[in-house]
Amino acid sequence: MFYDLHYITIVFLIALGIYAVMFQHNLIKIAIGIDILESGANLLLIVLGYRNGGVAPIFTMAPQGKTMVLPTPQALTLTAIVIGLATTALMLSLIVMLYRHYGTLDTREIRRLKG
Amino acid sequence: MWTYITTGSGFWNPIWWLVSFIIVAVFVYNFFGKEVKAKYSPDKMKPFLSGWDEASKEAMQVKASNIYWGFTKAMSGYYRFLGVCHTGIINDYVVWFMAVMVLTFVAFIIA
Amino acid sequence: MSWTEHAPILIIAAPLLVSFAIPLLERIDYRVRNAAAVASLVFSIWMVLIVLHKIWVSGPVVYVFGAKSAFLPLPSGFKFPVRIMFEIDHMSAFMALSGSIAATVGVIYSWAFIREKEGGLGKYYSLFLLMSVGMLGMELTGDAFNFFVFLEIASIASFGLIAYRREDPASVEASFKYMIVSTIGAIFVLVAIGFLYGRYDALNMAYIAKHMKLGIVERVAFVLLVVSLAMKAGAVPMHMWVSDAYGRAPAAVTATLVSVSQASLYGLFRVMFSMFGVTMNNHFGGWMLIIFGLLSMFIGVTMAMVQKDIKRLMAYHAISQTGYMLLGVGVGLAVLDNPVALKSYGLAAMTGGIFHIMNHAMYKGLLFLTAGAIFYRLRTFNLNEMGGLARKMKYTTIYFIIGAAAIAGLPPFNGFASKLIIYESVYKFNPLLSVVAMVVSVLTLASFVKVFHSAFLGPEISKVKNVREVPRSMVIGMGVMAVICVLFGLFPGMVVKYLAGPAAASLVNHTAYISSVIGGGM
Amino acid sequence: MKPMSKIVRTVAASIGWFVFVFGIYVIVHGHLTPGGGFQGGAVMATGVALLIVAYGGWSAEKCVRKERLPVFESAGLLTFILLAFGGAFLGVTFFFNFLANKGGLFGDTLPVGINPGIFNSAGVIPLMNMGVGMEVLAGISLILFAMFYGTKKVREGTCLADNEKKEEDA
Repeated sequence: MFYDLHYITIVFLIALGIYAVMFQHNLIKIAIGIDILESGANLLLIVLGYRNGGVAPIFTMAPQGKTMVLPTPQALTLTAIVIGLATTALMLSLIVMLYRHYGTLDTREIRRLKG
Repeated sequence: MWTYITTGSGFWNPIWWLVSFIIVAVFVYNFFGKEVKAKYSPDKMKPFLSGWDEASKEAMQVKASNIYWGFTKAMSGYYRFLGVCHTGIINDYVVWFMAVMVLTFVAFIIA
Repeated sequence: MSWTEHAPILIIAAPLLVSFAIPLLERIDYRVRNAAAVASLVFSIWMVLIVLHKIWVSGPVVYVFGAKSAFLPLPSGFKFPVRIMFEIDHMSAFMALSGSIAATVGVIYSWAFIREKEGGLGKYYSLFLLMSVGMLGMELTGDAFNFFVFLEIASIASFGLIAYRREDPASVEASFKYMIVSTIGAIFVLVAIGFLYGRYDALNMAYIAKHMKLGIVERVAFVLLVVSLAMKAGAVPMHMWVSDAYGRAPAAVTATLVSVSQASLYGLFRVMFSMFGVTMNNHFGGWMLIIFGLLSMFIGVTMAMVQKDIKRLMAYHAISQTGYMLLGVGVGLAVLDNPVALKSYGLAAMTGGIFHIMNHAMYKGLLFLTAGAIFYRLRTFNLNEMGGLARKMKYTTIYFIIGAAAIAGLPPFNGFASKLIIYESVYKFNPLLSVVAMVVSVLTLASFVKVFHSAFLGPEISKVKNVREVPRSMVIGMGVMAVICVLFGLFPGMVVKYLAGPAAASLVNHTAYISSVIGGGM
Repeated sequence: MKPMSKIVRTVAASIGWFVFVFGIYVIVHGHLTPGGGFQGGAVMATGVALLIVAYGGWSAEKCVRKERLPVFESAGLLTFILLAFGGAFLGVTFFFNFLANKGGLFGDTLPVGINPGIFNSAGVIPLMNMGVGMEVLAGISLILFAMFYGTKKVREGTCLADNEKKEEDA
């Protein structure tokens, strides 16, 4: 019954993130939305590598003949998390600067560039 | 061979073009390029602006916003539509992106 | 093994090393820092040329990271490639050449353009080199996840660079908008790569391409990849970030940013031709590119007509020119399964589109640099406040004329050669498309006549009285691009024969791309 | 940013060192246990965050030599890339693990199967982890300080939009 639960969670997370970026007008909420979106993508990668009953892919803890969880998606997820950290830090810094320049966090007022 | 390209239904060679351009330019300059001497004194060449004096050269220059005024006016409906699309709000950028993605996906499933 | 055999990796490793060393080099002297940055990118160009020669001699080059042998993608006993590798065919090398030239010119131009008193120059050069590394890496890699990583490196570095003038609210705003859209696109790319990984248990693009069977998962991955990369390349209607980001970044950055977007365009073509190729519905893919191309061409140029900010106007033209590339290559893709049509006009259309990529990087870079030169002296982008600059800045004026003539497709400059190929080959596919392309070209000319008239002609306005020519490094930077524009215009046959033509052929040749990694063909 | 209450400061002072030590542990055992350069560096940077939050940014600034952080960052990254270059210099390939299974520095071979692990193994990977750890510590600390200065400017009311409005009014 719960076999597909993780995929449903992923879809939910990604949809939630996209909803926040599409319809929320607060910059901080947009940043949160993007972080949720990233979590969804990371969860997808982790889930793809999971094998039922597998052990953690550590070289010195590998018992002979048992299944291991795939290590590659975990490496990918780590990379994606690092990139996500950089993006989030930069995004929050830009929000601070935008607030200093415009005095607001509302996207509908931060539109000096249009047309 | 370095300059010659075929284009699917023709060819293009810039050196030939350059040579013919120079020939034509020399021809045109020799036959039509003679300076026409002014028959009138410079006083009479001044623009007539309903009796007003000409403003300074700087003020007389047509500004960039006014160039192609007619074009913009004729297509004002189209430009109003584009103005509605280019709101400059970040949420709308994402909405466009997602809309194109959904449309493409639907089209790809049908096709 | 001689060191030139490491040329594929040295293309990105040299700028990466200098980029990391810049905080230390900066403590010696600012000249050392700038010279190192320029030298590393010139070295990159040289390495690209070496690789290009190698590809000419012996086909696609593979470079495997961390293995015992760099040129053995599939050691005995391995069923699929496990290591990250670079896979460089003509198309990759072509893009890398164009990108590294643009980046080098950008750094040379920055020497004088970014004034010392603006501060943070060490970070500026580090990020600039990182952006170049990301762009080159995207173009060289043969690994899907590595592609994503380089995409993010290039993107994050460019966010920082766009917001470099952080006292200007619009710069920060442009950077933020680009960041939101780009990050979402990158996440979708990651999700698509995850889908493909879950399906084929591999990240190598050639391996995925070999085993590609079109199911529902692949369809989703295809749409995610293609739409995200088209957005990063700036196709209408996802182009809004282009005009913001190009319009507000420092000019030297913008000139390179054009090439960075083209790296995404390369990714789009790579996904469509090499990864999916004929297994997908190539009529659909081709027409999708053509529709993106038509929309980009027309909406881009009509939006440019009404702009009064010089860099924003040029940014809309960048969108419009991207349309030509999409159109040319899209026609090639639409007839991919029809050998007769492909031979008669499809390949020519693709050659034109790919030739246009390099031309665009050169003349659009040149135009952005001239806009930067005007900004350097006048401190404004507003065309209404300019006039009579031709009296004061003669080099800039000449370079602008060359760039404008090239982008408008006036003979004998490079833009004309590639546009002519596109018109004449696309005409055989569908005459209407060709007519639209020509109308757009006319509008482009009209729009640049407007810029030329407003900025360079006319009486000397009071603001321009004390303006001088820009410093030497900026003149040199613009000169390099102008010379390339003229040379490519005068010798298009050489470029088509040695660079663009083989690049188009290598895109079409789906099996060669696979067999250079997997071996033995399909 | 004001310093927090005495309780928080005392706890931060006693826990902070454990955070740093744990970060170093995660970095140097990156090749044997889950963890590595980024994770350990992030843990150590959490210590810096703890200092900023508990003692306020100005006191924390005095504890950390901020002008040396970029050098640290650069040195870490250079370690990483030079080790990667090492493989190419020795005539193999870029990123080749030229120290593994050779004896000497980090050169022991790990047996297959469940074992406690040998610290002196895995070649260049521990060295790269240390480089990355250094870089991440310096980088995240710099980010934290930059954000601290940003919040300070916002709170002091130096909102540029207001200034521009004032200039327009005047």
